[in-house]
Amino acid sequence: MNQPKENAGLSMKDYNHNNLCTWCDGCGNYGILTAIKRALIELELAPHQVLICFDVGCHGNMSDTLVGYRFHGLHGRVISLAAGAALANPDVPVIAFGGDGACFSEGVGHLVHAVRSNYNMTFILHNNANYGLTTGQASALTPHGEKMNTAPHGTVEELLNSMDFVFSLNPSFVARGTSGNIKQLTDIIKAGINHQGFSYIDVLQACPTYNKFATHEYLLGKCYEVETSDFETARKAAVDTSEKIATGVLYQDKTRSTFLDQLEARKGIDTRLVDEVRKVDVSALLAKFS
Amino acid sequence: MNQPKENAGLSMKDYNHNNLCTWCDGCGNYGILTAIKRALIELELAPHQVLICFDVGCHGNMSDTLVGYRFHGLHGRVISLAAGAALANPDVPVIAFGGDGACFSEGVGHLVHAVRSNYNMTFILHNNANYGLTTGQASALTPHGEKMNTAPHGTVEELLNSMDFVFSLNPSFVARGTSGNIKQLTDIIKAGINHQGFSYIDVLQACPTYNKFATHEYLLGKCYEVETSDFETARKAAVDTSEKIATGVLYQDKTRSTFLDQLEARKGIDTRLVDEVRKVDVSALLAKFS
Amino acid sequence: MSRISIKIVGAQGQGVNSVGEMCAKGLKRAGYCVFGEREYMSVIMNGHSSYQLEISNEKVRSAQEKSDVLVTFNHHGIKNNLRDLIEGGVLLHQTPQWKFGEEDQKFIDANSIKVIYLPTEEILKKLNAKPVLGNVLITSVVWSLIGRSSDELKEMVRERFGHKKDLLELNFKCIDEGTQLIEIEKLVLPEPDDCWKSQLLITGSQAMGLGAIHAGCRALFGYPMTPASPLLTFLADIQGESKMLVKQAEDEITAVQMMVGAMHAGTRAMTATSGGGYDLMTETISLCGISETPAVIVLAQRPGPGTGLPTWTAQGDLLMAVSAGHGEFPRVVMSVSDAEDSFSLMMDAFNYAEEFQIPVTVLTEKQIAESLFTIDALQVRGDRLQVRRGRLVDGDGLKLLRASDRYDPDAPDGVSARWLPGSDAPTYCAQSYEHNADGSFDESGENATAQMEKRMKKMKGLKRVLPEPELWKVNSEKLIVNSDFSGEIDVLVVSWGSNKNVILDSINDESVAYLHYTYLWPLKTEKLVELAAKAKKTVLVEGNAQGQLGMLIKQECGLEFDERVLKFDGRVSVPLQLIS
Amino acid sequence: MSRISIKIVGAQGQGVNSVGEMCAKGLKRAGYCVFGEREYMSVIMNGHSSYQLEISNEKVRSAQEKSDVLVTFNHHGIKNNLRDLIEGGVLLHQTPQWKFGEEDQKFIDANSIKVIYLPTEEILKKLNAKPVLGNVLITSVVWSLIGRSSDELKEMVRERFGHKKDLLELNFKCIDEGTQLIEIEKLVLPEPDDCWKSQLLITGSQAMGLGAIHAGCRALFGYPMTPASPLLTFLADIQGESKMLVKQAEDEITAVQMMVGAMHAGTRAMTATSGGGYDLMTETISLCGISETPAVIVLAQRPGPGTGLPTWTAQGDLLMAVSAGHGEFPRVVMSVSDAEDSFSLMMDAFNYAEEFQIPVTVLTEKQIAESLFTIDALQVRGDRLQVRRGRLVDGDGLKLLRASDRYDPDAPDGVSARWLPGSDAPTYCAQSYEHNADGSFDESGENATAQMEKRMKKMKGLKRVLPEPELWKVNSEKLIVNSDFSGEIDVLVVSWGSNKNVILDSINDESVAYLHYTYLWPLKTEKLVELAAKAKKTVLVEGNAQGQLGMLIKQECGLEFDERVLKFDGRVSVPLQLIS
Ligand SMILES: Cc1ncc(C[n+]2csc(CCOP(=O)(O)OP(=O)(O)O)c2C)c(N)n1
Ligand SMILES: Cc1ncc(C[n+]2csc(CCOP(=O)(O)OP(=O)(O)O)c2C)c(N)n1
Ligand code: SF4
Ligand code: SF4
Ligand SMILES: [Mg+2]
Ligand SMILES: [Mg+2]
Repeated sequence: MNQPKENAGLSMKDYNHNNLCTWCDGCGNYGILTAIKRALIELELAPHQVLICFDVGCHGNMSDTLVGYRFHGLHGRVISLAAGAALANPDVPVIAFGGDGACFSEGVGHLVHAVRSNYNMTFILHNNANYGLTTGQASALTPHGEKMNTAPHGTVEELLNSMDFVFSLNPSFVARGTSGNIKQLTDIIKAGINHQGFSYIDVLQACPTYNKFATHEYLLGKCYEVETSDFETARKAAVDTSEKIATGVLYQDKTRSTFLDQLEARKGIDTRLVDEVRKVDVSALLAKFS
Repeated sequence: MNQPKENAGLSMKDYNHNNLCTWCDGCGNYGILTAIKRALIELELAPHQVLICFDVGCHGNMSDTLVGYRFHGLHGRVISLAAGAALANPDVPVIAFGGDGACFSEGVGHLVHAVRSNYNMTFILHNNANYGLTTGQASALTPHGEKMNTAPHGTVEELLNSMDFVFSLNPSFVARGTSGNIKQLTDIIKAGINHQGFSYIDVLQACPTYNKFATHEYLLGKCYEVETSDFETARKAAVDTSEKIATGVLYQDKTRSTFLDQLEARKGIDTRLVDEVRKVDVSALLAKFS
Repeated sequence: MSRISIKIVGAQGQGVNSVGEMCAKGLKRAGYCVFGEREYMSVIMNGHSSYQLEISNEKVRSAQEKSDVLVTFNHHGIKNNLRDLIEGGVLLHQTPQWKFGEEDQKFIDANSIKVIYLPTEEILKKLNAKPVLGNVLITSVVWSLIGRSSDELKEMVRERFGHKKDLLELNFKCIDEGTQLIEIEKLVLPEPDDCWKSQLLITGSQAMGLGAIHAGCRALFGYPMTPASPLLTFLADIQGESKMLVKQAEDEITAVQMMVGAMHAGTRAMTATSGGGYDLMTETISLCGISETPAVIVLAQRPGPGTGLPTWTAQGDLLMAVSAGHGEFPRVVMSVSDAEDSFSLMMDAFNYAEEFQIPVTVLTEKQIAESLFTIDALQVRGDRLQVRRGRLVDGDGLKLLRASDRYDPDAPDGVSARWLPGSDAPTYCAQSYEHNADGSFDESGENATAQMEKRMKKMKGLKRVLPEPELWKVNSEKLIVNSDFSGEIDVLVVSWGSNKNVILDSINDESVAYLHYTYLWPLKTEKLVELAAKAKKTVLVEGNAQGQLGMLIKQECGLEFDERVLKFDGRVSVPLQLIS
Repeated sequence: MSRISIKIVGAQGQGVNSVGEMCAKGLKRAGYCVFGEREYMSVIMNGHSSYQLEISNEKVRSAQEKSDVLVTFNHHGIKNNLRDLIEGGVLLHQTPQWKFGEEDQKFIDANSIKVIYLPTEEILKKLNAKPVLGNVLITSVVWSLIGRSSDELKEMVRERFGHKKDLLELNFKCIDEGTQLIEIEKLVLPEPDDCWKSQLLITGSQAMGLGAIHAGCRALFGYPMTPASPLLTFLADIQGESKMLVKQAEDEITAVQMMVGAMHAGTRAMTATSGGGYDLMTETISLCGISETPAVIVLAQRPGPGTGLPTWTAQGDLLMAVSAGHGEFPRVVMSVSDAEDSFSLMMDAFNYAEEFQIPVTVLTEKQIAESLFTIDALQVRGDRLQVRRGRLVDGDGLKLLRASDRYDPDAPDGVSARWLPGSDAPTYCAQSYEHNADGSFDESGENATAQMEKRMKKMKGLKRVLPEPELWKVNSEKLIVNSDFSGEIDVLVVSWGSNKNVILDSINDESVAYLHYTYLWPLKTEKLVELAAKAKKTVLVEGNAQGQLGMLIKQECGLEFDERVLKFDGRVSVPLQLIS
């Protein structure tokens, strides 16, 4: 990564969009936005070399705030959308941003199966433990008992431990960052993009407007950084957040093959699906029908 | 349960339906069918006192083979359908049958959130590790690399460990049985129905037609019975199936409140939602609008 | 009609709604009919938002294009909305040292706009009050501007903060400051009319929520989605009083499935969503078609496709509601138009759902869901509405049942007996596969035909019992619903949903009649054809690009309209000149 | 037309299909046009199933109601299907000591049915062969019954088992046994015609799969659902040769989203499902409407609503395909009718999807997906079909682009430039919210109107370029597609989808003309109106209860049909007498 590439000399302004930013003051999304821009610049990826997919939610409004090929899709579906693009053209790194409502409630199935399928893409969870855009309802990642919009007496569902959940799916890359630590988050995102396989990045995101239980300050106080370790150790560190919250790249398996690499039919093929669109002669396939 | 109730004297014939059974010879569904009938009889529940919900799949065809109030709904949706019914009328025990395709692929989100929500109902998974009805495709519970319909070169997705997954959701009742051990399965189902909360029952089901990797004989050889134990012990026993497969009621938390019991608005109310359908005077609620 | 209009604008979160609602309440209590319209952007903060109040001593149901007073929280409002003022209008702003641009100053001069600067920050500082009190301050300025006494305002504030004495005093001080501040000519409001005092000031969502409770609905399963969310939030907020079960499910499929499960078990339950969520529910709606399970789904429209314009209004989902869901099955699609029928039609929705054992989609729109209406409280309390559950069998009736009664293909109108799980009676299977009379599998062609015919027969029964569209006409100087369809008509306007409000507000003589469709599927067109035949001109008004009701009408009876007024920009007001 | 019909029946899993397919292949190679129709129940085992072969030396596309030969694997077949035989028909059964009931015996006598008992079990025992060889045995009996030489059969068996010598010998023994067994009058087949030998024997699903490959489709994202599954399985099976990416996703929403992601990235991808799965995809289809992403969705119809009759056929999802998905957006709905156009129309589907940047739904039916057609191999190899990608910009064109070209509201026909992620060009946002020209948020009313108009303009462009419906008429004794719409017409039959096959097979003189709709939305009705005006009688034929195409036609042009033949029992054959 120290060799200047053809895109060297990228700076924040290459990624800045002049649309208005509409997040609340103090919103953690600002930090995540900065981190992703920095990560891409440091990876020397120009805006036209990446595809960034967004779910619908406050986080999704990021689609308006940076330059790059973007797809702002539907609520809850960003992972599958991004996976399809990543399979079609592995030469363009695909990054998917989603909210906790989007990816642990509406679309949790996509997450489950993307981890299992190990598509080569990076997924960044804006974990603000609530539905920001629809004004503060509980998600599966909201602590039990919190009083939220539509749950004025407090939620009665159990909190879903996102780390235990993801680790149960045998992931190839798991990381956690916070919106308040931009430097660390930048490094995490870079590692995620560099990882060959599905990179799960859980970002604890401050939402001063609706999340009063895990504030910026609270998170800063509780988080500590760990080194990547083996599966069991990493899982243990990730799951237990009662005292402290482990952050950094928690686990990475560099030996696992991605979905595409495992496909028998695509082995030994250099072209990408996007290069192969042309009229194909099917004569050879007709033999069995005559 | 030893006191004869008004329904005492129930026998298999009360639950037998005279429709034709269409499962393959040797199908594990026969065993599960017997176990559920036995369990209901031993619980002294007459057919009109229960609501049995079915997903779509081979297992779902059970809807035709027994008597009782039944709802045979859509593929992948049985858990939510059943939960709605269970909330509306807690006096009628609700049992939901689903397949591994239905409940770990198409509708995995419903399972995730039903466990978290701890609805008072019993869910029985017909885990034949494939899509039987659609002729043998892989589900999330099919081992990696198996050659299946639509995956002639073997699946490339990771196997989902159903037990690790469910335990990550902090369940209140987890059991595992096999279609080959009807007696044990009967007891498990009874315990599940008696449990107050969401009972997850994972039944390893033989499917001689499409599942050649976990046959009836294989399962009989590998399974052993364990006693209910604490969360961590139970989880460990449940998750690791490399040597042997733990069966029985693996974990039960009798202290956890169900969804309905936790609802502030419904506390201290004796009637059921199904009893409350009448024209309601809203005058008192109008004050704030005048 | 004599009316005035006040528009409050600012960034989201600045207090626009709070000021609007306070003014509205005070005015209604003072004897005015108030209509309040909210516009805002689909972002949490900084988006531009507005709250427009229409005030009259007569019935008012819509907002005019221009306002008499513009209250703005920030300079964006000055720039964006200055031209929303009528000649002689008042601009009340709070931006210190604001300098108007050349064009704006020209406009102000040409239109004799009165500009008032309210030094909110200064005053609050002086009173040592928190920024949130700015809302009361502004409200009091508006209050004095329209010549109302500050006591009325104080009364309202007391109601709200009565128990917090300190806060109350500070509020009063703000009110006094605000009232004394302005030294200009007051606006002349029409004479108040006591008839409005006893009425309710309520949004469409709130009215719909109360209507559901009134109709015996005991559970709401939902998932947040604008503009259905206000209904969800409202019913959640009052669950302590209503004792309703309110569940925010993990997604729309779950919500609709839980609703269906609860309905099947025998309670009344509903779900609510917007277009994208409705798409996800359609498979389950189709399930209800074949299992003959009653279902009520509220579809709150916003502009699509895709995520579209989440906080704006539209009528673009009619054809979807009529045709979505695979296969063919009977259903009702109906639409509310204001807070009044948002309340009363919920009873109808549940009744038709249970009587015909079908899914019923109730359309609403952002414009109805989030607007504030003044409605007759007595209507709400009246006993016109009754719970009807159709062929639901219980008690002694259970003894006579056979399992095969459940889906008896010979049942009159296709509606067979239904009884609930737990009933001491023969059991059946509610079946999503094609089935025979007791719900068992049956793949024979004869059975498939018989069961499909049984189900589709319900459409005929429905057509018989569904009310006709409403004909609104001026009769003896009053605009009323006519049960008599005879008489001359110059212009026949046809529409549905919230358009009713704009259209009725614009009719002022006998030449224009308005035919309002509440029941959109199955569609009754007999009366329409009759009326159209004698009208000199027929005009279709819709909030979509294709003229969807027009398409259904053409399909049903071949009628084509002379003119179509279609608007699909997320805004409500139909240019009235186009109608007449 | 001179044709004979052989029906093979038995329980699922007994080998019905295998015998049917073997016979079909042999007959086609012998110089016959063969049509094969499968009927089976939606259970894995024990369900009754059948495979009916129609054999002729002329083009044959459908199955008759009655058969010349009935081959049955079990006694259910004897009981259920005896009455499917024509007078003088042959019943070949394998049930030892079967005693006919009184009624059945009467029928046999009255209709001079020849009953042949085949002691399969005995013979297999004698040969020491496994039960599966019963299929070859039965096939060889049928073979000799229709007077074909056993060598032909042996040749086919050799092709299949060539490398397994033992098995081959045992197969040959079975064939010899079977051929010698029967001592009855042979059936007289029409003279074979060499023209059929070079043709292909293929199902609609296989043809569609090959059509997709031919069209440059590089990825299939699917989820099993009858009758879309055969397409999925077929493409999965040949992925080693096609090098296509075939992904069985975890559900239909995933499948359609992955397809859209892949299309956006720039490949050609598709998904396939049936009605219930399509419901789940509709939100994403709406997304494609606003993000202007090309999409191809195959909707394989079966009877609904709900789970319905999974293994039977229907045409009940047309209105859904036209109207589902919230909001308003342009789209194409088209339908295949047989294996030939299942192949060729995939190119059209992808071309329209890319040229207009819209979702395209390709309807098929169980009857097409799983039936065996004899089609012209040359058609398949022809170069009539070309890949057209519309305004997809690459190469030097990229240099001229501005981000705001992506959704330029002034683009001709509403189709603006599209370029792919990764291209060295200004970047844009593919946006599900309403957006301005470069995909940024824009909530203004003017923009909403402009963008909606831009998108809906595509419908006009589409109407211009989509082909007219096809007019089939007998001309100089041949039934062909007429490009000339003039000339007399007595009866004008209008339909779509698989009905074409039954209808064409029933037309035998110049009095009846058939207008076949391939493109169903947007709907072109000019030609129809013209033809209907001069026809003495117009007849609509559909496989649904409402007459859905008829509804669309009425909506579009006001035309009503003199007669409607609607069938919705899961079966295909339209009683021919009703048409003429
Ligand atoms: C199908 C569908 N359902 C619901 C919505 C409404 N909706 C938009 S964003 C959102 C929740 C956002 O929560 P989260 O994903 O946590 O994102 P955040 O706003 O917190 O960043 C919801 C429910 C939608 N757009 N589409
Ligand atoms: C929405 C939808 N998608 C797909 C199907 C087709 N389908 C029916 S059963 C089934 C899979 C069944 O697998 P599983 O749930 O494991 O049940 P099993 O047959 O193995 O008992 C599928 C894909 C359907 N009915 N509905
Ligand atoms: S609501 Fe929360 S997540 Fe949304 S913009 Fe405001 S602070 Fe950020
Ligand atoms: S396919 Fe498998 S699950 Fe289905 S009936 Fe046969 S053995 Fe049972
Ligand atoms: Mg969130
Ligand atoms: Mg299964």
